[in-house]
Amino acid sequence: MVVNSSDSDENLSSGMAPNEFISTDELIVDLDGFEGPLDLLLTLSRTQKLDLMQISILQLAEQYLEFVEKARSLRIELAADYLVMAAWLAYLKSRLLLPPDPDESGPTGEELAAHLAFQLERLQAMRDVAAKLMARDQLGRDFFARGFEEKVEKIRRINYQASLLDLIQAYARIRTKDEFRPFVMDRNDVYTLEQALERMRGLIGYSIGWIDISTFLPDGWTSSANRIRAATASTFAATLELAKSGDLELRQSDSFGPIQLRSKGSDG
Amino acid sequence: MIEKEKLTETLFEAPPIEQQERMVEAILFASMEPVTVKEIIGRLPHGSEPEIALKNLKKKYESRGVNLVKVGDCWALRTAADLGFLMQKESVEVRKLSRAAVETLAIIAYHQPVTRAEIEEIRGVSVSRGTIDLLMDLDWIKLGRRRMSPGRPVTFAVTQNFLDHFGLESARDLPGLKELKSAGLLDSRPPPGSPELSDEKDAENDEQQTELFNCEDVK
Amino acid sequence: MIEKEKLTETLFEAPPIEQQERMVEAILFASMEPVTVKEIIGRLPHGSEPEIALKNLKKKYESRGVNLVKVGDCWALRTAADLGFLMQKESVEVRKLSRAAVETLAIIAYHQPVTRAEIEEIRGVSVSRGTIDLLMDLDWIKLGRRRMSPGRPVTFAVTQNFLDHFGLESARDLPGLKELKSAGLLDSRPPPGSPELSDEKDAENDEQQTELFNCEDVK
Repeated sequence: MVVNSSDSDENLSSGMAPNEFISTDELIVDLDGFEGPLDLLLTLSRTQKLDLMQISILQLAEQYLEFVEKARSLRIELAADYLVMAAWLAYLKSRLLLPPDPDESGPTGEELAAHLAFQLERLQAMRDVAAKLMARDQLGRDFFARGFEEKVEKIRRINYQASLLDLIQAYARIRTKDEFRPFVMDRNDVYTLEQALERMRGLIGYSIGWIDISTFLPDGWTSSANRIRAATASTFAATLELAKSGDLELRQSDSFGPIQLRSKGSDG
Repeated sequence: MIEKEKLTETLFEAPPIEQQERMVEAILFASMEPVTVKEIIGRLPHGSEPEIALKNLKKKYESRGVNLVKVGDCWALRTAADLGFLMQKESVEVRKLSRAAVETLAIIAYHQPVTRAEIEEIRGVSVSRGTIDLLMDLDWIKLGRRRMSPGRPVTFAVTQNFLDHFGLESARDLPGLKELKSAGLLDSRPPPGSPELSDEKDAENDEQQTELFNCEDVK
Repeated sequence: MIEKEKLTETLFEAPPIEQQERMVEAILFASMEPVTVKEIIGRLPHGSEPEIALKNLKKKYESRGVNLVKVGDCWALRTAADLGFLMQKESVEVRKLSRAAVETLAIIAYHQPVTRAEIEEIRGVSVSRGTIDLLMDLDWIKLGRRRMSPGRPVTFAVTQNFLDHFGLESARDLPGLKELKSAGLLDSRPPPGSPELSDEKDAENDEQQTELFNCEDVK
């Protein structure tokens, strides 16, 4: 892999037999056929009729530079990357020919040459396997898939879900919905002001002198405390109403004492 | 050309029958449509006898997952009819049962055997055909015996599959209203003085419930 | 329903292996595309072992006109390659690929996952957008994961369809892969004088190659 300098020297000293090269003219005619400078280098390297691992990079550089020179003389415009490669190869050539400068750092000429050799070998390897790949039996050319697809039927199944709780709650909901009714106050124990007024108006005409308010409570409203309270409150409110309208008079001897009333129309 | 073909015919023997079988097999497999015997002959090397190859192949594929079938004048490889179910790709979508369906199901479960008219009376709305069909499809309800009343209406009852699905041993395991209440599943407070609904219902449905699910039986 | 499925799972044993073979055969026959083992499992009755069925089937089809081949994670039935001459009718005119496309494809296959810059370095020319597009259109290459290097460049890798087209069981079976690897020609060797970047890339590349096709793993 490593292209050592002695190899290069040897190749250089032996000179380049012109008949070993593909003619530069030939290459220039085919210029459009090259996929870049690396491809051209690979083609040039083949003229050395050597294993890629043993090619002389120096010789290759010379060949390439000669090619570029020829193209220039023919006023063929080379793409920039060909010229970049030419410059790099000229540099490489000088590094390979001149004794190494101890002050200069960076890769040696041999290292650079080795890398170029590696690149060429790798590109060649890729081309070889690409050819092998394309030579394989191919689907639709050498072997075949099933001619027609048997339709795979798509079935959408719906999985209905309900839990026991859902079921029970649904039943409970149905069985209890009749039990709901709009909200109303239960009025069993309510003696309204209207009721009291009506009763008082009917009774007051017959009263003579001062009478305790409790005697005006309606029948049947003295059985429970709730009913007494409701009836008393409404009856009292009714007497206030009647006193206001001048139908009767009220009196109370002292705080929390009995409330007495009499008709305004009666004397006494 | 004719000369050459004749030569081929006479110089080269037809491939051995096993090889012909392979060829016919490959042709049938790759063809987009069923293939006529004539076409097979046209594609096989001269002197081949596709009829024999087809017969042999048919026999070989007889017990396989793929069969060689004759379609009119043509031959084709087809998946075995009994494996058609493999050609279906199921996608399952989970969906909640509709309120109408759950309620109908609940009434059937609690009151079975129950007629459609009774379900409607209890729900207060009519029961759609679709709801009954769906519950039938799900194999959760089935037809019970006809009611011995005018019109002899059909009744509905729940199935074993229903019991399996809801993890019940029998419809009697369904909790009664009283239990629902004590479990806090009923949050309605009946007005004072109104009789317990369950009692009333119990009496009304006595006959049926004794048979199918007596709430009082529930431990 | 769920309950029922569970029951099926536990109550019924997987079908006998011969029956499983028939089923796998039918599934593979019906499909033009390679089928993943996962999909086969999904379509077989619970508890089936398609791996065994596939192994048996592969053997049975070995000498037939149709072969069972493995393509990546998938399996497919394909006509035997030696019978291709019978199939002129089915053969599709494959577009002749340009040299650039063929080389790019090969580089991607052998170096995957590989960045565009790496492809360009190997070929010594820039890769045209059209070449990548064409290979993508053919569904032979796909985008791989991004490289963990500055710029996080995308990588390319070959597809299942590539393997299917070239009759490869896996990318490890690429012709000459082992030789290339042992010759060091699949190493990403940066040009001398750019050490920092290279180290990082090398380490990462190593890992990827081991993962994607470790030749040593192939039995």
